[in-house]
Amino acid sequence: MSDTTPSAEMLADMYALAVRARKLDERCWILHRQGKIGFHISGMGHEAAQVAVTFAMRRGHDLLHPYYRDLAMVLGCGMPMADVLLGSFGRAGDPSSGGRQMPNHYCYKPGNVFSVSSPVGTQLPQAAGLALAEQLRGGDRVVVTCIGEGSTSEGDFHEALIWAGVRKLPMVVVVENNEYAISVPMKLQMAIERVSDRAGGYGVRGVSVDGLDLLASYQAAREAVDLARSGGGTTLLEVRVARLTPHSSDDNDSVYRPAAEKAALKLKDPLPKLRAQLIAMGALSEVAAREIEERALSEVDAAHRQAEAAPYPPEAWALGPVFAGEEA
Amino acid sequence: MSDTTPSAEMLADMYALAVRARKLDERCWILHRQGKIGFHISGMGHEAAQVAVTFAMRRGHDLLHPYYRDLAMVLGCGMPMADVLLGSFGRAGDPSSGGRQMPNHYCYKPGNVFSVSSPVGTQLPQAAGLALAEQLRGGDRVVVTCIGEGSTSEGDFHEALIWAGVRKLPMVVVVENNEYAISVPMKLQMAIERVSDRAGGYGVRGVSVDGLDLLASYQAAREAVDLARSGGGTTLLEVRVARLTPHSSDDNDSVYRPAAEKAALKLKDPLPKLRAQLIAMGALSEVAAREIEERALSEVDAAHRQAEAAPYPPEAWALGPVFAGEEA
Amino acid sequence: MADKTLIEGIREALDEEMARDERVIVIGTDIGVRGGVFLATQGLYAKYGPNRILDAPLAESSIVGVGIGAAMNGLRPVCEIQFADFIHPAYNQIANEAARMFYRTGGQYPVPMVIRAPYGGGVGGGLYHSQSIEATFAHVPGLKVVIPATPADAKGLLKTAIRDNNPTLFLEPKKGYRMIRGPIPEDQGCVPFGEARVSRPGRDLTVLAYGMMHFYALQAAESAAKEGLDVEVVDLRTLNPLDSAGVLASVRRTGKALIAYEDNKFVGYGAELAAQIAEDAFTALDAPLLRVAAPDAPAAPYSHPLQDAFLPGPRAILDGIRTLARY
Amino acid sequence: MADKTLIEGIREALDEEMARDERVIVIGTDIGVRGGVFLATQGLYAKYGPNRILDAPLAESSIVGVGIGAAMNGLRPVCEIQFADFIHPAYNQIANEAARMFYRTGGQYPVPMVIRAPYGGGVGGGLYHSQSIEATFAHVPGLKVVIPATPADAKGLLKTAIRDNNPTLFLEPKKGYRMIRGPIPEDQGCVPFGEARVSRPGRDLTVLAYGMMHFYALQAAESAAKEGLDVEVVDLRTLNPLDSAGVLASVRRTGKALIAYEDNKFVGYGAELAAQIAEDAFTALDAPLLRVAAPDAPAAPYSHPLQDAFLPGPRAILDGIRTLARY
Ligand SMILES: Cc1ncc(C[n+]2csc(CCOP(=O)(O)OP(=O)(O)O)c2C)c(N)n1
Ligand SMILES: Cc1ncc(C[n+]2csc(CCOP(=O)(O)OP(=O)(O)O)c2C)c(N)n1
Ligand SMILES: [Mg+2]
Ligand SMILES: [Mg+2]
Repeated sequence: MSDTTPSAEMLADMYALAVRARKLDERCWILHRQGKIGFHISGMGHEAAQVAVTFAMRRGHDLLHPYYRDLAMVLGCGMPMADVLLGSFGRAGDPSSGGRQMPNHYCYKPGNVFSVSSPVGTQLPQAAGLALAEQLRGGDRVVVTCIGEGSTSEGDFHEALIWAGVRKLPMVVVVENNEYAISVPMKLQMAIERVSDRAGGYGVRGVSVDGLDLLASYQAAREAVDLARSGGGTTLLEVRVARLTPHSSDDNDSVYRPAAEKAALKLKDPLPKLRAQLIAMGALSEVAAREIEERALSEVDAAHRQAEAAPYPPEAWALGPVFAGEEA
Repeated sequence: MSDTTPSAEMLADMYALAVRARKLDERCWILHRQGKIGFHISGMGHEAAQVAVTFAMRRGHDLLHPYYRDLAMVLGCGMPMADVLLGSFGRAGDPSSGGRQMPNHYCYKPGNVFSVSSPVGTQLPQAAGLALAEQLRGGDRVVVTCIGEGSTSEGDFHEALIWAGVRKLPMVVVVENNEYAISVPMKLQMAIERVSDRAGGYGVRGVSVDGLDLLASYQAAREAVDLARSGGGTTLLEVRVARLTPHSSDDNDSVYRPAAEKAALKLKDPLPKLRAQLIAMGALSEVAAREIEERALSEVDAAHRQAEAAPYPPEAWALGPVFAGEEA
Repeated sequence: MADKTLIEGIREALDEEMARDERVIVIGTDIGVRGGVFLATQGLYAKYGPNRILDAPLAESSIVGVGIGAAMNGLRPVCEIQFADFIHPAYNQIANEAARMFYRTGGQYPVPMVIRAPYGGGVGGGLYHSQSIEATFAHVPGLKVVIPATPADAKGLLKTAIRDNNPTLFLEPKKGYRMIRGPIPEDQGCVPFGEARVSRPGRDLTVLAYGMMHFYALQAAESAAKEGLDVEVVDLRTLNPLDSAGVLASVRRTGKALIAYEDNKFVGYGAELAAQIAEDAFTALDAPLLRVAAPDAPAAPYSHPLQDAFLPGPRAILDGIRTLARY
Repeated sequence: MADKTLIEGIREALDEEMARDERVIVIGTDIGVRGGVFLATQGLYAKYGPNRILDAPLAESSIVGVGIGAAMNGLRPVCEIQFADFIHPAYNQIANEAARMFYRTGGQYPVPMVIRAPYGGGVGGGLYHSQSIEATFAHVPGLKVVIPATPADAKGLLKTAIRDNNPTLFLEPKKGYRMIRGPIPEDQGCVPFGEARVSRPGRDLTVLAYGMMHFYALQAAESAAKEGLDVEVVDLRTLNPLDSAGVLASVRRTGKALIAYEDNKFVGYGAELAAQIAEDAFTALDAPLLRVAAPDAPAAPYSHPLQDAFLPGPRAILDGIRTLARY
C-alpha cells in the first residue's frame, strides 16, 4: 500500500485537477444559460473519482475510452480547457470532432483519449478490443474505460465483460454510479446493491468504492490499474458518486428527484470535503488551495476567451472526411 | 420436498417422454442420412433435463419459449411426433411455420409453445415480456425459456435477466450447458465454472444441477417453477448436459472434439442410466420399459409415414401472410 | 378549433388509446415520472400508474424484445426509443423477430406493437440525435413504418398504429414536435395506413415528401408559387405500406417528380419512390427524376454552420423545383 | 490454370494477407480449429495460431466492437459473422460506431476492419440462413460494401478490403461458395473498389447485378442470346462505392436496364440503381426500368417448393429480359 500512497505534491496536483474540472464545468453551465453554447453535460460530483482514476493511470501512456461525464479525466490526460470549450462552442479547432459531435463527446489523440459516442455502452467492447490489441502485441498499456451505472444494462456491457474475463484483458472498467440514468433510478436497472456484484458472473475482479472519497478511490483505482498491467486481468471498479446537477442542460430533474434529496446533494459534493481533508493532512495550505482555485479560474477565463473567439468550421466539414484515404 | 417427489406412474411417464424424444431424434438422423430431410439438430443427451423441466411445468397452462434442442420439451407440451416431422420434411401441415422455418424451429400454439428463432438469445427478452404480461394481469402462468450456454454470451441474455431481477418475473431460464457452442468450448464463453454464477449479478436465484440426472433435475426445476409461480421471481437454472452428437447435421465434430472425449460420451448418455435407475427403484419393470420403447418406436414409424406422405405447402405460402389483417 | 402541436397529437393518441383499451401499455426509459424526454407521456404515469407506464432498464434490445413477448401474451405495448439513433441495438429484435414472427408462425402469432421514436435533425443534436432511419426499416418486410407530418395525422396515425395487429415503427419528426402546429378535430379518429395525402394540389410538378421535409416542401411550394410555379405536394404518411397508386397518380398528372427526404441520399427511401416511378410511370415522365436529400456523410453535425450545410431544407427543395421546372 | 471455387479465393486472400501483414487477425466463432462453418479459415489456425485466429464468444456486437477497438489500436481485424442474418445484433457497432468513427473524429481515427459474412438464399436455410443484407448496410455512410461474383474477385476484393483503412462489409454469396468456379491468377493482386465490370458485353439491354444474381444473369443472357437478344451484363462488385459512371455508361449504350437483386425488392439496393439511372441517364432510356428481386416477405422459406417460389433466378431474369426487349 505505502508505495501507492500519494505524495503531498501529488495530492495538490489531484486537488488542482478536480478544481480545474469543476471551474470549467461551472463555466459551461453559465455559458449555456447565456445561450452561448447549445448543450452541456456535467461531471459535477464525479470529480474525485475521476481524478483518482486518472492519477492511477500512466497518463499519456495508458489508453482512456471515457464517457460524456469524464471532464476531469480528459483534462487529466492533457486535454487543454480551451479544447474542451472549442467543442462546446462547436468551433473548428475542437480536437474531438471538429465541431461535428455534441459538446462533451471528447476525443484527444495526444492524450490517448478515444472518441466518446452518444449511444451508451458502445465504448466497452471497443475498450476490450483496445486491450486485446495491447495484449496480443505484448504491450504494457492499460485500458481504462468508463460508463454510467444505467448504461451497464446494455448488452454491450455484458459482452465486453465476457471478453475481459475470458482473455484476462489489461483493462479497468470504471462504473460511475450516480444512482440515476436521467430519471430512472438504479433499482430499475438492477436488482442488486452494488454494480460490482456483476463482476462475479464474468470471472473478473469487482470492487466498489466511495467515489466521493478521492483517497479511497485512488487506492482502489491504483490497485486495479496495477493488476491489469501485471497480467492480472480486468477489474470492474464501481465508484459511488453523486450527480450534483440535472442529467444535462436539457433536463429538469426537479420533476423526478425529491426536493429533500436535491437539497442534500450539497453535502455530497466531494470538493469541499477533499479540500478540508488535504488541508487537515497538511498536503495543502489554505493559501495554496486558494492559489489553485484562482489559477483554475484564470485558466477557464483564458480558455473561454480563446474558444469563443475561434472560427466556426468551414461548411465543407459537414461533408467529410467520411472515408480514410488509401495507404498500403 | 416429499410432495414434489414423482410417483411411480409419473416416473414411467417421464421415461416414456425421454424415450419418445430419443427415438424420434434417432429417426431424424437416419432420415437426414437418407437425404430425405435437409437438416437436423438434435437433443440427444439433453433429454433427461428437458423431461424434468417439462414435468415441472403445468403443461398446456404454463408458457414455453424453447430453443432448437428442446425436442423432448415440445413433445412433452403435447406436440405430436408427426407435427415435428412435418417440419423436418418441410410439409404444409408443419404447425410450427407451415414449412417456412428450418426443422426444429418449433412452435406449437395448442401447447403454449412459442416460436423458436435461429438468432440465438432473442427468446430471452421475449420470454421476459411473456412473463411481464402474465405478472401485470395477475395470472399464474410461469414462463419457461431455454438457451444454450454459449448463447448466454449474447447481450440479450443480460438484458432479459435484468428485467427478470428488477421485476421479479415469474420465469425460469434454463441454460442447457453442453460445454460447446458448435466448436467453441465453454471456457471461451465465460471465465466461470458454472453458468448459474451469473445469477448473482442480476439478483435472481441461480442453481446448477446435473442435467444427466433426471430426478435431481426434476427437483431443481420443480423448485424453480414453484418459486416463480408463488411470486418469488426468476431462477437461472443451469442443467449440465452432454451433446452426444455433432452440433447439427451440418457439423463434423471430430475436427474439434478429441476422440477420447467423443468415445466417453456414450457413458454420459442419460437414458440407459435413467432406465436402470427406474427399474432399480421399482418405478418401472423391464417389461414395462420395453413396452415404452416399442410403443415409442411404433409412434415414430407412424409419424414418419404420415409426414413423408404429406403434401408440400402451396407456393403462395412463400409470399405470406406477412401482415396480420386488421381488427379493431 | 385552436391549433395544437405535433407532440400534443402524440400525447392525446396515447392517452385516448390507453383509456380505451387497458391492454395498451407503454415501455421506455424516462417515460414515467419524467414524462419522456420530449414529454410525449407527460401526465400518463400519474393517470395510468406503474403497471401501464413502465420505465425500462437502459437496454433497447430488451425494450423491444420484452414488448414482443408482452404482445404475444395479450398486451399491446407501445415501446418508446428515446432517439431514433438509439434504436440500433434493437435492430435484431425488430428486424429478425418482431417483423418476422407472423410469417414464421404461418400467421399464428401477430405482434401488435408500436415502436415510437423521435427522428431527424435540425435540433443541434449532432451525429446521434439527428438520424433518419426510415429507409433501413422500411426495407424490413413485416414491419409497418409511419411518419406523420401534421398534428392531426400524428394523433390519427398513432391510434391506427396502436390498433393495428402488426409491429409498427412510428417515427416522429422531432424538430416538428412544437414547430408543426395545426388543428386536431375533437373527434379525431384513426387515419388509415397506405393513403398518401395531396396536401397541396398543383399542376406543374409533384414534390413527394414526409415528416419535416413535407413541412419544408409546403414552404418551398409557396415560394415557387410566387415565381409562377404550381407545385403539387404529396405527404406519404405511411412509408410501408406505401400508397404507390397515389404517388403514381400525382406524378402522372404533373409529369415531373421531386423526391425530398432528409435521410442520406444513397439507398434512401426516396430511391424506392424513384424506382417505382421509373418502372410504372415512365411514359408519363417529362423530365428526369430529382432527389433532394442529405449528403452521404454520417449525420447532421452539431456545429450550427455544419448542421445548416448538411440538412436539406426549403431552399434546397425550391432549387430542385426550379431545376425541374426549367427542364 | 485450374479452376478454383469462390471460397478458395476467400481463403487464399486471408492466408496471403495474414502472411504479408502480421497486424491482420481474424475474429469470429468457430473459425479456429473448426476452420469456420464454411471452412473459409480452414488451416489458418494451425498456421497462424491462437493469437492471430481468435475464436470469439457467441456475441456479434462484441465481435465487431472488439474489432473496432483492435483496429484503433494498431491491428487490422477481419471479423467473421457466421451468417449475414446474425449480423443484426452488431448493427449498432457497425452503423453507429465503425462507420461513423472516422468522420466523428475529424479523420483522426480510421477503423481498418473487414466484416465478412456469407449471405443469400438457395441453400435450404430458411428465414435466418438466407437473408440479403446489402441494402441495409450500403445505406450507412462511412461503410464500404463489397460483393464478389467470381473466385478471382473474391480474392482480389478481399485483399483490397483488408488493406483499405475503412470498415468494409464483405458479403459472400454462400450458395456460390463451391458452385461458382473460375480461374484465379497465380499473382492475383488487389482488385480496386468502385470499378464495375462488364462481364458480358451486349447491345440490346443492360442487366445490372452482383453476387449470385450476377451468376444467374450470365445464364439468362446466354439463354436470351439463343433468342437473338444481345444482353450486356454488368457486375457491380462494390456496392459502396458504386461505380455510377460505369453503370450509367452501360445503360446509355443499351438504352434499357434490368436490375437484378436477390434481396427483398422494396427499398432494396436496386432502387438506388434505378434512381440514379432515372436521374442521370433519363434521356438515354428507351424503356421503363425493371427490377427483378425477391418478394417483400421475410426471407426465403425452408421448404424447397417455397424457397424456389421465393427466390429470383435465371428464369425470372430471362422473363425480365424478354419484357424489356419487347418494349
Ligand atoms: C443507446 C442509448 N440509449 C439512450 C440514450 C439516451 N441517454 C443518454 S444518457 C442516458 C442515461 C445514462 O445513465 P447512466 O449510464 O447512469 O449515466 P449517467 O448519465 O448517470 O452518468 C440516456 C438514457 C443513449 N445516449 N444511448
Ligand atoms: C445470433 C446468432 N449467431 C450465430 C448463430 C449460429 N449458431 C447456431 S447454434 C450456435 C451455437 C450455440 O451454442 P449453445 O448456445 O451452447 O447451444 P447448443 O447448440 O450447444 O445447445 C451458433 C453459433 C446463431 N444461430 N445466432
Ligand atoms: Mg447514472
Ligand atoms: Mg452449448
